Amino acid sequence: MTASALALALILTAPLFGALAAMLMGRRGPAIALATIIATAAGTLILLVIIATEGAVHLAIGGWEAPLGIQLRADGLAGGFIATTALVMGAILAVAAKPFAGGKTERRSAYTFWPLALLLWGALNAIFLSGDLFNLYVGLELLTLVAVALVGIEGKRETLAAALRYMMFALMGSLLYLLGAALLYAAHGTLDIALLAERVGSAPGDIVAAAAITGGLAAKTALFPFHAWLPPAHSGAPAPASAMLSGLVPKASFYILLRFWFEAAPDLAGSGVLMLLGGLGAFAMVYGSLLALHQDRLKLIIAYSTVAQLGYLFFIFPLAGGESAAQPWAAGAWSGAIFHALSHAMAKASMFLCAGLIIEAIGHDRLPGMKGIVRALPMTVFAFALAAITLMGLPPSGGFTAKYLMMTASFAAGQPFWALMLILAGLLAAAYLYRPLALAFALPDEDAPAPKAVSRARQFAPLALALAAILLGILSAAPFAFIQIGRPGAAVEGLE
Amino acid sequence: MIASIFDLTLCLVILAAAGAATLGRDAFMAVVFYIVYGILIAMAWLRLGAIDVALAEAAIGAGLTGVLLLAALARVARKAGKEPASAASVPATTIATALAALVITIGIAYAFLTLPEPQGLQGHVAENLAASGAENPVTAVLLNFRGWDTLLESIVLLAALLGIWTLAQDEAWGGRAGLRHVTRPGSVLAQFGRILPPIGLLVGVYLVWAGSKQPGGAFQGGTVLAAVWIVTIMAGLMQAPRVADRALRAALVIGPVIFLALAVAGIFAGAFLVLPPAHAGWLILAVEAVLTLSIAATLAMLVFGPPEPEEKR
Amino acid sequence: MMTPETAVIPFWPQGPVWPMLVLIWPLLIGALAGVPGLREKPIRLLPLAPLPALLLALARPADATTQAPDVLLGVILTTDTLGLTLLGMTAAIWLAAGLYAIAYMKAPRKPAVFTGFWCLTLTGNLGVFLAADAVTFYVSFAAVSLAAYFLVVHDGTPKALRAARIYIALAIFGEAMLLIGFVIAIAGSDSLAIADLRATLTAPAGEGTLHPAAQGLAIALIIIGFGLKAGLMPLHLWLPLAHPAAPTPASAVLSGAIVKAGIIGLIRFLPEGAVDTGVLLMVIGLASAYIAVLLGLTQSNLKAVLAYSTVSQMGLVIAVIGAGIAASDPQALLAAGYYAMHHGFAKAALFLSVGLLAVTRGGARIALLAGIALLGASVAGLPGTGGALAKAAVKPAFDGFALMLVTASGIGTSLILLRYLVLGARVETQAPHPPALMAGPVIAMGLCALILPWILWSVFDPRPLGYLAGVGALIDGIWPILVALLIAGIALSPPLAGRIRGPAIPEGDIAAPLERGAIRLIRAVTEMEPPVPQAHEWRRVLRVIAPAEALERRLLPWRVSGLVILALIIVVALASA
Amino acid sequence: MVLSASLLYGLCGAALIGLGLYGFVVHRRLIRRVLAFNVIGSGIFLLFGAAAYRDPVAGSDPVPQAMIITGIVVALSATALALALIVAHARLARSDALPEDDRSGDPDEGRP
Repeated sequence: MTASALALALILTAPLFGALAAMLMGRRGPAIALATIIATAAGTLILLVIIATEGAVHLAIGGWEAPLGIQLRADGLAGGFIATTALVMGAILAVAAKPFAGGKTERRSAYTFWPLALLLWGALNAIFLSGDLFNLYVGLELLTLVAVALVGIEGKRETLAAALRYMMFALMGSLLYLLGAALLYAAHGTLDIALLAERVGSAPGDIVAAAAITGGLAAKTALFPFHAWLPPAHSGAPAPASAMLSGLVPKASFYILLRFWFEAAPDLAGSGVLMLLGGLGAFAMVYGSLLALHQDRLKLIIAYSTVAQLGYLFFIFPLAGGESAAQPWAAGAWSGAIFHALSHAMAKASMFLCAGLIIEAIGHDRLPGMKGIVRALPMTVFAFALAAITLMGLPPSGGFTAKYLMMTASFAAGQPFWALMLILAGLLAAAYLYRPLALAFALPDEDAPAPKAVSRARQFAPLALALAAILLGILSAAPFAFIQIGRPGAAVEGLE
Repeated sequence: MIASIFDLTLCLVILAAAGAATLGRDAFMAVVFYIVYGILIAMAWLRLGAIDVALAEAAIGAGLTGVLLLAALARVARKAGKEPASAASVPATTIATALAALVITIGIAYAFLTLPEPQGLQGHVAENLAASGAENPVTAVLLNFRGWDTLLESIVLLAALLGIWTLAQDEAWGGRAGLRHVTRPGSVLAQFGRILPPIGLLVGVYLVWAGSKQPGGAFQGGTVLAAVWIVTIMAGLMQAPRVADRALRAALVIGPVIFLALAVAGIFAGAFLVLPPAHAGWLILAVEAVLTLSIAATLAMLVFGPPEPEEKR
Repeated sequence: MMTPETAVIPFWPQGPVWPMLVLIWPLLIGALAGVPGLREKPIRLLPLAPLPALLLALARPADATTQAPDVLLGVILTTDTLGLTLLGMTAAIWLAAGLYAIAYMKAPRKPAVFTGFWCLTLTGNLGVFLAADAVTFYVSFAAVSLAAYFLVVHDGTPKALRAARIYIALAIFGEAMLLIGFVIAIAGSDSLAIADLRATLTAPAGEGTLHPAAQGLAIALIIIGFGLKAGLMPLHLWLPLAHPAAPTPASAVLSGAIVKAGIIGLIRFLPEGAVDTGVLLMVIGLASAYIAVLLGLTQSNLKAVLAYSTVSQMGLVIAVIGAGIAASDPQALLAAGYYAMHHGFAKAALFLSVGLLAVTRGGARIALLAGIALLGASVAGLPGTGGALAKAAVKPAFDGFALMLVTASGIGTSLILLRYLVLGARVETQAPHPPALMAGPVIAMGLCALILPWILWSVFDPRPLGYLAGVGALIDGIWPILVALLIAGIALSPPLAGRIRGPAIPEGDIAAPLERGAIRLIRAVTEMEPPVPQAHEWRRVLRVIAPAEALERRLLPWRVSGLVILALIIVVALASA
Repeated sequence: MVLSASLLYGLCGAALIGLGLYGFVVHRRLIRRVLAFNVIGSGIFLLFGAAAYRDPVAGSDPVPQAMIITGIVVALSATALALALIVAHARLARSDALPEDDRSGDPDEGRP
């Protein structure tokens, strides 16, 4: 037994065990979640240390090497996502412990929330560690079904419609992804990413496979114009679920997209595809921001912000590829996008948790009602402001490091357009987040009902997440070096 | 193998059934055509030499999916009221969609026609079959070489069940799954329900036991067992279990739990999910046995749906 | 970009630790403001925050580099003469203002918030003088720029809210411009060191260097970003709005210390030898020096008058920087820093005196007014004062007409500070006894302005001090002040007194018309009726978003979305082929 | 050119995918979409299986078969959840279509 095998086993199985236990013991959800957090965090810490000291970890499941078996691979990228997920899930579950508490008799939502949340975590970890396209498909399906269920957990007509709408995109996305994977296996006899890297491009049909995979994953990542499902779904779910859905779930399909283009098929990327993806990202950014400006409900603002923020994840494609081949700054684009994905996960989850606490206090999330909420929830508003700093990309947050890396790559690659879009994104984020913040700090109306009290301990969780997003920027050198471990060559040499 | 007239005919019939199922006007008839289509597809699998897939497709793809679709159709018809009004003209999006689907079909066909020389994993599987603990290569892949997929898949089923349960109305929580089925004693279904269970049980158990050597396995066997349970309940011989029932929940999770435990235990034998060749045979049989139980329970619960409050008369 | 060596203790800096502590300490103090128990009287913590910085400046260590490779993208701090001098000035002003605040802000609205952001602003303000890498500089600059919003908005009055809104909009705009400028330079030099960035911006075109257009763009963006903070016209409009709106100690740090962040930015980042840039800065700077005085003379708010004086003085400093850049003269850049130091102390004292005027009468009042007059004369360059030295130090950078303009600017300086004196004399006393904590900082800042330039002369100017006693120097120092007194005498003489009325220019001059213009433009675009109910203004303004909303509704039906997915696959496949 | 069985079934799979995609996108009634989803799925599986059956000497490749069985179970899970959602939504909305799709019903339903 090696330490790395133990760490991987803990990370992969602890959330799943937790979910099964929660399914069995209806009213023990919070306690089981706590145990899961401890076990998974332990595994994550061990894994991080191993990756940092010994480099990327490879493990053949069951001892069967590729192409026969499924390979697990934990490089810096995987480690970064797993650690961020653990942090975000820990905070979310801590906040969820009260609204989904066990109670004397079992309640429906309190019963199903815990296994679903833990399954979501397990699915994410399975995806982040997998090196096999078909295994990724199964993980993605698990994630999707759980996410759809969480969207519908409130059981209202609107949330069920949102869940169904999400389900349509998700079903279409998985089918297309599966189609691509089937074509790749038919052509190359393997779905192992490392082996595919040597073979993809030799078959003419690979383009069809790549197109299907890209289209399917883009639909799941809610890239514009496939985002229509996202705002109603993310804003309709209970806050802890929204935090997972917005902060973590879209990152999984984006992560697969990264693995696919940068590791399995770097030679397949034509400049047209890269520009198309980047262009849709830029459009998503402007469009999501404008619509965020127009919303009157806090959760909708945050959800449209996700549409915008997911948009500039896709800048990685034009910046990492294109004309200036073998440019050292492609790694800047790659690292920048990952920094953005990680800091956005923390900040967005924090924001949704804040929104949840505000709803607990005032009963709704309409903006006018938030006036002066800082008096009742100082820590929450502070956390929201810190998260906003990250989303705006202001220094010294992780969002700033991301923006800085991507901007530098953009100028070095001679494509200043993307840098200008990033600046615009920051300005627009400042505009749409200014309104809730200004209201939160304003004097409350005389006749406004007094907000309900929310315990400080629960306000601490979103604050911790927001602080983590800031710390990611302040101490960015170490995470920067970490995610470079086992970095694919295409991240440096550029796609194409 | 060169295509025979039978293959050609089968393909045409499959396409016709699929066309009727996707394009037909009446929803109920569409579902019926879909079930027919599923059985035809199972025949296609037999022609392609994939008996395990044929069994799975017949049992799960055609059978269970068909039952789910019919049940949903019935429940929706009761709730949704009237059919939506019809539109007179064909909108531009419909034509555009048809065109896009056609282009994609051509693209896929192109990809298929230009596939390079086949390089399957038959050789790898055959080489390692002895160490896998299963004689049926498909079972070896499912439970050993790619056991992690199968483990996740058994959890996907549970996730779907949780998702369905979470759609229950709050006041109905803890009650019996699905609608009350009132069957007159002495009716055909009731008679059928008396005869089927012993036979079904035998078939199911056989499928699992045979799975390690011949086609069959936990999923196919589990489906048959689930079908037995469903019919028994529909016949009014048994009541659907309560969702809060401890035994039910234990049955649901036992398979994945044991499989997960085995996966973790594997790290003591070298890596995650390692089955030592010396013990792989009985380990696989044991995992299949508990998985079958869980799968049968899960599939049956999927068909019953969430607990519903008593209907007002 | 990354330094591979890692210290034994994670994050422990390499090199002298003290400069790092200078920046961490105020953050810790700021965090303390949130601790229950201290939260009740957190203002008392303010004077503690700048102490390590002051000690560092007083110790004047040798030029050394501190590195913290694990923080940000590798923090590098240096302690050079210019940086240390301005660091010392800044720390002293914040210390004085902090002490003053204890007495002045008896019942602040949100003491913990004020204290926290005071400390954050201070950290940024100190950081810009120590940073040797672009990221640290940018982070510091953003901290001082954005956190100061909370100092401006603190009073919560409608006036403060408006000033703060304009301030934050401009600050974020400036940050964005600066970031683009920095990133262009970083991409071009493949380095984060400020020295390398400077070199890149003037490197001759060739392999591996920036395109001249990119160089020009980066320089322009950097000037906009820093000029905005330093009050370069026409980007000055936030100063006359924010300074009066903020509580008095905050006004003092805004005008005395924070605007210097822009000055150090210009000095640190603009490359020497960029002749066009230098000449442009010189022209704009000198023009600012005069126009600001004219605008300032029309003001009747004490702090607004001082704010325009700051704009005018910063114009002069920017002109010096421009001259130094055009002539590749490092001495001129040093002199600009020296001048800025004197101005910082003098202006801090003058701003703090605003609060003091309301609590003095009798002899103390007369002494205070005399002190203000002396400080004003110092800023104008009266021989014997510290200001005369500052003027003398910057003059060698100019010649010909420009030199004459610089000398004659003393007239304007004197006039605007006389305006302050006259307005100050009219302030009514509310309480007769000035607290020592308010008087002390004013006196200390005033003395620093008058005396420190003497002590530091030899550090900044190679010429012997005796030069200042020359007849020419004395005459140049005195005549502008005499002319100003003459003009003032005429204007205040009985026949004219009260009859001369300049046009009534609102605080922030072009801010108001710009604001109106912007609102009108938005209204024109959105076809709104002019009288808009306040509550719905936001939504109406956002009518421009209507097309996006319409698109959103079009995309929602699955028939459209699903079709778009199919189309995307086809497009991706075709684009790859 | 001799039409091999694998080629025939592969093309049949491609056609099923196209048919299913069309049905999945144009139907307004959610149950019909779920049905079309299953047609696409089985089309993909057929394509996958046919490709694995190309090698006449080595026989059928068991790995895709295992993957297809997994895929069938996954598709069943998705179908079950989708149908349950549709039923729950119909209970509250009195319609088996989404609100944005419900304006004129399905043109393929009940057209004269």
